[in-house]
Amino acid sequence: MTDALAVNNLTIYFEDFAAVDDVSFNVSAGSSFGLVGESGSGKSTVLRAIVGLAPSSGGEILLDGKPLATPRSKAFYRHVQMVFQDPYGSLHPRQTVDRTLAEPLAIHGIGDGERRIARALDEVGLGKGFRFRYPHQLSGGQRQRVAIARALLLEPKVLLLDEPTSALDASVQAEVLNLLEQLRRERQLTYVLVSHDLAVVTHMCERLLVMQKGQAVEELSAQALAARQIGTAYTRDLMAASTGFKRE
Amino acid sequence: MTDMAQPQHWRAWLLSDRPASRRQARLGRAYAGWQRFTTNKLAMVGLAIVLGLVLVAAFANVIAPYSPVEGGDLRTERLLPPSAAHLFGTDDQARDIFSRVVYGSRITLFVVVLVAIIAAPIGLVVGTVAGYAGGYLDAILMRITDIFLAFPKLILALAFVAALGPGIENAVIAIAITSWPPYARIARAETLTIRSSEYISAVKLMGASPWRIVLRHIMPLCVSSLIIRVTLDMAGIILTAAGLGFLGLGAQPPLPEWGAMIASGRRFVLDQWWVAAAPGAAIFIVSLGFNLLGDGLRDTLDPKASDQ
Amino acid sequence: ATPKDTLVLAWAIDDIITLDPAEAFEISAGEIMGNTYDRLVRFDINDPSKLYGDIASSWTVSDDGKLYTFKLKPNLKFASGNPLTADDVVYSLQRAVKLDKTPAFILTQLGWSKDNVDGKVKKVDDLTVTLETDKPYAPSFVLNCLTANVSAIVDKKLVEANAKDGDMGYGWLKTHYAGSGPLKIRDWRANEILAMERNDNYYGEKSKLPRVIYRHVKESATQRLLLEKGDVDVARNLEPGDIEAVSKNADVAVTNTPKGTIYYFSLNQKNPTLAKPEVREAMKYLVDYDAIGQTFIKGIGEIHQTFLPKGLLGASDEKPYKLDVAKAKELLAKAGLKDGFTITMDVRNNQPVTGIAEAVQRSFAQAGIKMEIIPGDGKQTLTKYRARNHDLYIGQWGADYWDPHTNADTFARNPDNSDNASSKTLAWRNDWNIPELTKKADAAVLERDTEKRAQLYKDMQKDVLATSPYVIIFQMIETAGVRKDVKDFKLGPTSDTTYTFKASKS
Amino acid sequence: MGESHATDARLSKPLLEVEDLRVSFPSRNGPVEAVRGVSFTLGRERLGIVGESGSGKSQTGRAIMGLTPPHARITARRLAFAGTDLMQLSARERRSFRGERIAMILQDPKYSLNPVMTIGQQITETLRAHSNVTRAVARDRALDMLEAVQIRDPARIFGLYPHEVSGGMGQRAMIAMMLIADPELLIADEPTSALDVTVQLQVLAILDRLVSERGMGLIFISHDLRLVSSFCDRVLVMYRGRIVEEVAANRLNDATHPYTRGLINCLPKIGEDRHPLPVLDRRPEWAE
Amino acid sequence: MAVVETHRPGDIKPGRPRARSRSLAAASGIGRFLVIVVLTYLGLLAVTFFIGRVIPVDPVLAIVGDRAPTHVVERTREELGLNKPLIEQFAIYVRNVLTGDLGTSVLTSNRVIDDIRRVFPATLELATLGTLIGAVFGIPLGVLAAVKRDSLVDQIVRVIGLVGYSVPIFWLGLMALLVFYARLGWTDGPGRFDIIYEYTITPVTGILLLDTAMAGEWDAFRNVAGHLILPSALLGYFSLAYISRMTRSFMLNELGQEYIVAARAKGISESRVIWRHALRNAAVPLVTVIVLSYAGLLEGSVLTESVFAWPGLGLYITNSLQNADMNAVLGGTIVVGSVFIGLNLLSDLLYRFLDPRTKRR
Ligand SMILES: Nc1ncnc2c1ncn2[C@@H]1O[C@H](COP(=O)(O)OP(=O)(O)OP(=O)(O)O)[C@@H](O)[C@H]1O
Ligand SMILES: Nc1ncnc2c1ncn2[C@@H]1O[C@H](COP(=O)(O)OP(=O)(O)OP(=O)(O)O)[C@@H](O)[C@H]1O
Ligand SMILES: [Mg+2]
Ligand SMILES: [Mg+2]
Ligand code: NI
Repeated sequence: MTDALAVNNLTIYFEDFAAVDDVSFNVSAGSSFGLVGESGSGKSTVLRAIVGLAPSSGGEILLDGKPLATPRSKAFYRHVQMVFQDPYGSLHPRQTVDRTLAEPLAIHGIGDGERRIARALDEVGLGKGFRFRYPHQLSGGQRQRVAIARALLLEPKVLLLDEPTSALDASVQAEVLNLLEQLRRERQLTYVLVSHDLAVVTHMCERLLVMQKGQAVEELSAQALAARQIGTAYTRDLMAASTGFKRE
Repeated sequence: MTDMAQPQHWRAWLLSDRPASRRQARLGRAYAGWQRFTTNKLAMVGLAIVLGLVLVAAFANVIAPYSPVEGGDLRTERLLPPSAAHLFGTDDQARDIFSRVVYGSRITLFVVVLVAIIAAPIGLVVGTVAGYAGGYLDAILMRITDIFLAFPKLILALAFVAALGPGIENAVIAIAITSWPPYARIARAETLTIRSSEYISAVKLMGASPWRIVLRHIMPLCVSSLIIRVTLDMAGIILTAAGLGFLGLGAQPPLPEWGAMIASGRRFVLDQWWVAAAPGAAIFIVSLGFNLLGDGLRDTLDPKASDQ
Repeated sequence: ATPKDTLVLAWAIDDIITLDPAEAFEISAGEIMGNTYDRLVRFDINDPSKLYGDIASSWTVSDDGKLYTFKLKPNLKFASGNPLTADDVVYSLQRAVKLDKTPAFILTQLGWSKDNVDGKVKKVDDLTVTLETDKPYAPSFVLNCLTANVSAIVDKKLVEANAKDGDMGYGWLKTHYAGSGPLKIRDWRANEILAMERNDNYYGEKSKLPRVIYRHVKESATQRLLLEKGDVDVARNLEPGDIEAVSKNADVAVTNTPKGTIYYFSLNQKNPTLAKPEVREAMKYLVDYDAIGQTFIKGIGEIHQTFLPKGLLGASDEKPYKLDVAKAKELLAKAGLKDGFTITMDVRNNQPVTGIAEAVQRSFAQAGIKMEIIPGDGKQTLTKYRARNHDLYIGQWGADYWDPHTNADTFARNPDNSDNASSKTLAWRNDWNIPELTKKADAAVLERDTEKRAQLYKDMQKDVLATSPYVIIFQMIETAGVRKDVKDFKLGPTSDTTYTFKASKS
Repeated sequence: MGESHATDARLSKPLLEVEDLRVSFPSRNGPVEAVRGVSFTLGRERLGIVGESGSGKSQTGRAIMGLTPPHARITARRLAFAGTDLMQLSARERRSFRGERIAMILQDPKYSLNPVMTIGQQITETLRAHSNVTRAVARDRALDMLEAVQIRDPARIFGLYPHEVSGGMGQRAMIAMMLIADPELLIADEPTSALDVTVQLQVLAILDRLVSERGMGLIFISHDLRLVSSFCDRVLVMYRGRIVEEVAANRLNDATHPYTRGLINCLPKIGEDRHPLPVLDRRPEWAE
Repeated sequence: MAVVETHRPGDIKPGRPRARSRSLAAASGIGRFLVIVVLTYLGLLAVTFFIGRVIPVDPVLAIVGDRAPTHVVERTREELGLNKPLIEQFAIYVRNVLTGDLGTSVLTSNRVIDDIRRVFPATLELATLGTLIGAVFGIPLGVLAAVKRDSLVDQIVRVIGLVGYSVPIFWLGLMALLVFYARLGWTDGPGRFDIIYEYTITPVTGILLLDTAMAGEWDAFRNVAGHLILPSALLGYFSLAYISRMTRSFMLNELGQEYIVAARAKGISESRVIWRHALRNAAVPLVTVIVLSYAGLLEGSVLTESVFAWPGLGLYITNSLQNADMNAVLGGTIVVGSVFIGLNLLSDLLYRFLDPRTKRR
C-alpha cells in the first residue's frame, strides 16, 4: 500500500539560506506523524511546501504515490488541509465565523452551506451561539476550533497541523488535542503534526521526526522516545529540557 | 416604563457576544464602533460639522434667502458689509454671500464625494494588486505611483485642468488623479503585511483565486485605513479645489465655489474683508470637521489605536 | 522705504519675454524700450497728434509721398560710447524687417520686406537717411510707425560684435542692451526685477534719478500694501477698490491717463445664431454700461463704444447703446429667438474682464440668453480665439502705434476670410467678412489730408458701431498710485510713452 | 558577607508585603478588575506565580513595580517593600526604588529591549540612573554583569543592537540590565516563554545562581506549572485575579485546589498514555 | 493649503516599520537603484511632456504674441521643432537633456538651467526655514501632546495642528501681511529684500541669508531676515501642524511598546524615558515624514509664493505651464523630480543611520 504522503529529499532555499535541507519522511494513511524541533528548524516550512505555500527547490512530494502539480489544483485542497499555529492570526479579523466557514464552500461551489456549517460547528464543539461572532469575541481555543472546522469542511483526508496548540493555555490545549484525536478517529484522517513540545507529539503521534536547522536529525517512534531509545544527543537534550528545571 | 426598557433591550441585543444572525453581528459591530466613536467629543464635533454640511447642501434652497448667482443692483448693493439683510454681506457682483456660501456647500460636497469615489478605489485597486501580485506588476505599478508622487501636486492638477479645460468636473478629475498615489501606497503597505498573514494563507488553502483573495479578503481590510486617510485628506481636497479655484481653474463663474469666492474676494481683502472671510471660514470649518472626523474614525476603526 | 536716488515701481512685468526692440511687443517691455531706446521721431505725450524729432533733427517727405528723408542730430552717442550715425539707423530698421519678428509688420506694411529693405532704407551720409514706401501713405501714418519700438535704434557695432551665425545679435539682445536712450538697462531677472540706470551719454536732458527699478508684483493688494508702506514709489496695477483706498491716503497721489486700449466682446459669425444681425444688435443693448462704469472699471476705464480709442485721430465718442432689455428682447423675437438661446463666452482669468463677463451674463439672462463662462488662462483663450473656435470672446485690444490705422486694420479689415489667411485680424477671428469696409480702411490709410482722413475714420466707426459683431465696452484708463515725494511721474497714452526718466524725488 | 547579611535580613522582616492588592481598568461597561485582592508576603526566596492567561499574574507584578498603565486604578491595604509603604511614595521616590531595589524582567526580549540602543548602553543606563559612576566604570561593571549571565564575549555583545543577538542572548542582556544595580527583589515575568526549551534552562540556571549568590528575592511568573514547580520554593496559583492556592513547590502534586490539580493533570506527559487527556472543568465558585 | 504646501507621505503609518516596503535604496545594489531613478525620470518627463502638448495652449503664442502674422507664427513653430511628430520631439528633448541641455525658456529668454539656478535658492531658503521652524516647534509639541494624552495640552496641540490643516494658506498669508506688515509694521513686506539692497547683495549661493552673512553685510542680512519672517513662519506653521501631528502619533505608538515599560522598570527618569527612548525610536519614521514634507515645500508652494511675491520655483513652473513654456516646465519638473528622488534617498540614508535594524550584520 502506498503512503498517504511521502516527502523525499525535500530542500527549500530562501535566497541562499537552506530552511529545509534534504528532509524525507513517509506518512501512511490513517496514521499521525510528528515533526519536532526548535524554533526555526524548518518544521512549518515543510508543511507549507506540501500545500504549495513555500517554494520547493528540490526533492519531491507524493500524495497517494502521485507527485503534486505546482500550483496545486483545487482538488488537492479538498484532499489536504492545514491548521495554523496562531489562532489569532489565522482567522480574518473582519469576518464572522459564519463567513469564514462559508468561504471554502463558496470557492468549491458546495451547496447546502447552512447545514454543513452548523454541523461543522457542532463537530468541533462550538454551538450555534458562536456562528455569528467575530474572532475578537472568541477565546484562543475557540478560534482554533473554528480553524479546525474550516479545514474539515472540505472533508480532506490529510490534515496538516502546524503547532495547533502552542499558543494556548495548557488546559485549553488538552481540549483541542482531544478534539483532534477524536476527529481523526471518526474520519480516518491522516495527520502531520508540528510541535516544539515533545510531550504533545508523543501524545498525538505514532512516529516522529526530529529536526534541527533544516535537517532531519532522526526519525523514531513515540514508543521509542518514551522508552528513551534515542539515537542522537540533540534529541536527548530536547528530552531533558522538557522535564523541567534541575538544580545542579 | 416600556420606553425606558426598550433601549436597554436593543443595546443588549446589539452588544450581545452571541449574535444570532449575520445582521445582528454586523449591526452589533457597527454599534460597538459607534459607541467608541461617541466617546470622542472632538470626533462628534467633526461628525456634526460634516452632517451639517450635508444638511445645508440638501436644503440649500430653503436656507438661502437669495439666489446664489443673481445679484442685486450693481450700483447700490455691491460690496455691502454684513447686515441683517445680508448676513455675510454682498460681493462684487452684488450677490448675497451667505446664500452663496450655503449653495457652495453643494459644490464642496460634490467635489469631496467625487474625489473620494474616484481616487480611493483607484488607489485601493492599484495598491492591493501591486502588493499582492508582487514581482513585475508590483514594480511597474509602483513606478507609476512614484512618478505621480514625484510631481508637485498642484502643478500636476493645474496641468490636467489646463489640458481638460476648466470646470468643476475637470478639477475633480485632476484632483483625483493627483491624490490616488498615497492611497495606493497605503493599500500596498497594508497588503504586504496582510498578504503574509495566516488567514490569507488559510484562504489560499481553500483554493481561492488571487482575485477572490484580493477582492474579498484583502480589500475589506485596507478599506478602513483608507477611509481614515481619505477623511483626513478631505480637508486637503477641499483646499486643493479651492486652490484651483483660486488660480481660476476650478469652478466656472458664477458658481459659488468657495475657493473661487476667496479668489475673487481676495481683491477686497484689505477693505471688504467679509467677501473673502465668509468662504474662508466655511472652508476652514468644513476642513476642520473632516479632520476631526478622520481623527475620530482613526481611533474607532484602527484596531491598534483602540487597543490602547 | 525706497532709496532716495531710485524710483521703484511695482508692476506686473511677467509679460516681458525679450529686451530686443525688434521683437519686444508686450506692454511692460514697451515701456522699457520707450525709456531706453531712441528712435527717429516721437510724439508729444501731451498732444499725440504732434510729432517731434528724437534723434532726427528734421525730415522731409517727397511730393509723391513715398520718400522720407531724415537728418540726424550730430554727435550722438550710444550708452556704450559708440557714436550713433546713419549706419545705425539703417541697420536697425533693416534688422527689424529682416528678423521679421512679431512687430515687424509695423514696418513691413510700408511695403518693406526682407528682400527689398536694403534698397528701401538707405544711408545718404553719416547724418542722412532715406526711407522709401511702396504707396503714398498718410505721412502721419508712416511717422507714427516710426515712433513704435520696432523702429528703435540699436548700436550696430555692439550688436554685431555679439552676433552669432549671422543672427544679427538676436540671441544676445534678447537679454542685453544696446541703445542710446535716457536710461540704460542694467539687469533683468524675469518675473522679479528690471533695473535701469541713467545713461550719461544721452543727448538730451539726462535722467533726474540715477536709477529706476521695476519690481514684479502681481497682486493689486500687495502693490497697495507696498505703496502705502513706502516700499515702492509707484504702484501700477491697482484695481478699483485699491485705487479708491490709496486716493484717500495723504502720502499717495493717484494719476491716470486714457490708454489706447479698448475692451470688447465679440461674436463669432461662424455661429449661425450670432451671425443674425438682430442678435448682434441685441447684445449691444444687453450690457449694463453704466453699472460697469461705476463699478468694475471705476478709475481704470471709461465707457467707450467705438473702435478707436479717444486720443487717436478721428476717434469718435459716440455712445448710442445702453442697457435696454425690452429692446433687446424685441430684436431677439424678430430673429426668431424669443425664448433665448445658450451660448459660451471665453474669459481670461483676470480682472476686470471676469467681473464684466459676469455682469454681462446676468444682463443676458434677463433676455433669456443663457451664457456659460469658460474661464482660461490668457494664452488658452487666445489660442481658441485665434482658431475661431469660440462663441463669444471677451478681451482687449491695444493700439500698436499711435495711428488710427492700427485699430482700423484689425477691427475693420478682413482681406482674406479663408481659414489659412495670412493676417488674422479681429474681423477674421470673428469670421466677419467685410470687403466693403476693408476697402474703406485701405483708402483711409492713403488719405494724406488729415481732416479728410479723420472723417473717413469717423464714418467707418459708425458702420462698425451699427453692424459689427463687436460689443465695445470701455477704453482703459491707466491709473497709478504715486507717492507724494515723486515728482513728474506721468503715464503716457501708449505703453512706450510712460517716461520714467523724467521723474524725480524730493 | 553577602550571604550572612542576607540571612539576617530574611530573619528580620519580610522583603515584600502585599495585602489586598487590586488593579482595575476602567472600561465602558464598568471597571474590569484584573487583580482582585491578592495578598502574600515574600522573603528572600523564589516565589512562583502561575495561572492561565489573563489570570492577573503580570498585572500583579507590574503593580508592585508601579508600572501599571496610568489609567488603571490600584488599591492595596498594604504594599510595602522592606518596610516602606510603596503606595505612599511620590512618583519620583517610587522611581528611585525601581531598578535599584526592585527590578523586573519582561517577557519577550524582542519587544522589551530598545531597538535603537546598544545592549551596552541599555545596561549602563540602569547603573548610571542610580549611582554616580563614570562611563568607564559603568562599562566595566556592565561587562562583568554580562559575563555573570554567561555571555561568552561580553565586549562584543556590549556594542551590539538587540536585533543583532538571538532571543536567548537578548534575554540574558535583559537580565543583566535588571540586575546590574543589585536589586533586592527581582520580578521575572515569563522570562523564558519566548525561548527555545534548551535555552530556557540555561537562562533559568543563571537566575537561580544569581538568587542563591546575591540573596535576592525572586518572583517568578509563568504559566508553566512544571517549570515553576521544579524551579521555585513556593508557588501561588492564580485564577481570575485571585490567588486560589499557595503550595510549596515540591508538594505541587499534593495540591488540593481542583483548579491546580486540573492544570497539572491536563498536560500530556511523555510515556504516559492518557487518551483523552483530562480537561479542566471550570467552576464559577473558584472565582469567588 | 496644507496639501499643496506639504506632501503628506502616504505610506507612513504609525507603527514600527520592520521591513520598510517603500525604500528606493532597498532595491539591492546601486545598479537597480539607478535603473529605478532613470525610469522615474523618464516617466516624469514623458508625462510632463505629453501633458504639455495636449494643453490647448499654443506655445508659439507665448513667444510671438497675439498680433503676429501667420507666417511669423509658422516659422517660429518650425524653429522650435513643434511641427515634428510628438515622439520625435520627445526623443530630441531627452537627447538634449542627456547632454546636459535643458533648453531655453521662451518666457525669460534665459537658459532654463540659469533660471532654475536663480529661482530654486529662493524656494530652498524659504522651505528650509519653514521646515526648521516646523521641526523645532512641532516635535516638542507633538511629544508633549503624546505624553499628556487627552489632557488640555494635548487638545490644544491637536487643535493647533488641525487649524493648520484646515485653513487656506493664501488667505492666512494675506491676513498675516495685512496685520504684521501693513498695520503693525513688525515685519518687512513681500519680496526677498528691500530695493535699497538690490545692489549690495551679490548672490553667490542664492541663499541670501548666507550670502549677506558671508559678505558681512549685516544691514542687508537683517533686511533679508525681516522679509523671510512672515512667509517662513507661515510655511513653518503648516509643517508644524503636520510634524506635531505625526510626532504625536509616532510617540503614542512608541510609548505603548514594551521596551518603554522596561526602561521605566530600570528606574530612569521620565524625561529620559521620553526623550532618549521613545523619541529616539519615533525619530526613525519621523525623519521620513520631515524630509518628505521638506520635499513638498521644495517643490515650491505656488500660493505662498504668489502672495509674498517670492520669486521661487513653484511660481516659475506654474507661470511657465500657463504659457506652455515647456522647456521651463520640463526643466522644473526634472528639478522637482531630482529633489524628490534625492530627498527620498536622503530619508533612506537617515533611516538606515537612525535605525540599526536596517544595517546588515
Ligand atoms: N518566506 C521566508 N523567507 C525567508 N526565510 C524564511 C521564510 N520562511 C521561513 N524562513 C526561514 O526558514 C527557517 C525555518 O522556518 P520555519 O518557520 O519552518 O521554522 P519552524 O521550525 O516552524 O519554527 P517555529 O517553531 O518558530 O515556528 C527560519 O530560519 C526562517 O527564518
Ligand atoms: N491596559 C489594560 N487595560 C484593560 N485591561 C487590561 C489591561 N492590561 C491587562 N488587562 C486585563 O487584566 C487581566 C490580567 O492581565 P495580565 O496581563 O495580568 O494576565 P497574565 O496572567 O499575565 O496573562 P498572560 O499569561 O497572558 O500574560 C486580563 O484580563 C487583561 O485583559
Ligand atoms: Mg513554525
Ligand atoms: Mg502576562
Ligand atoms: Ni504638494
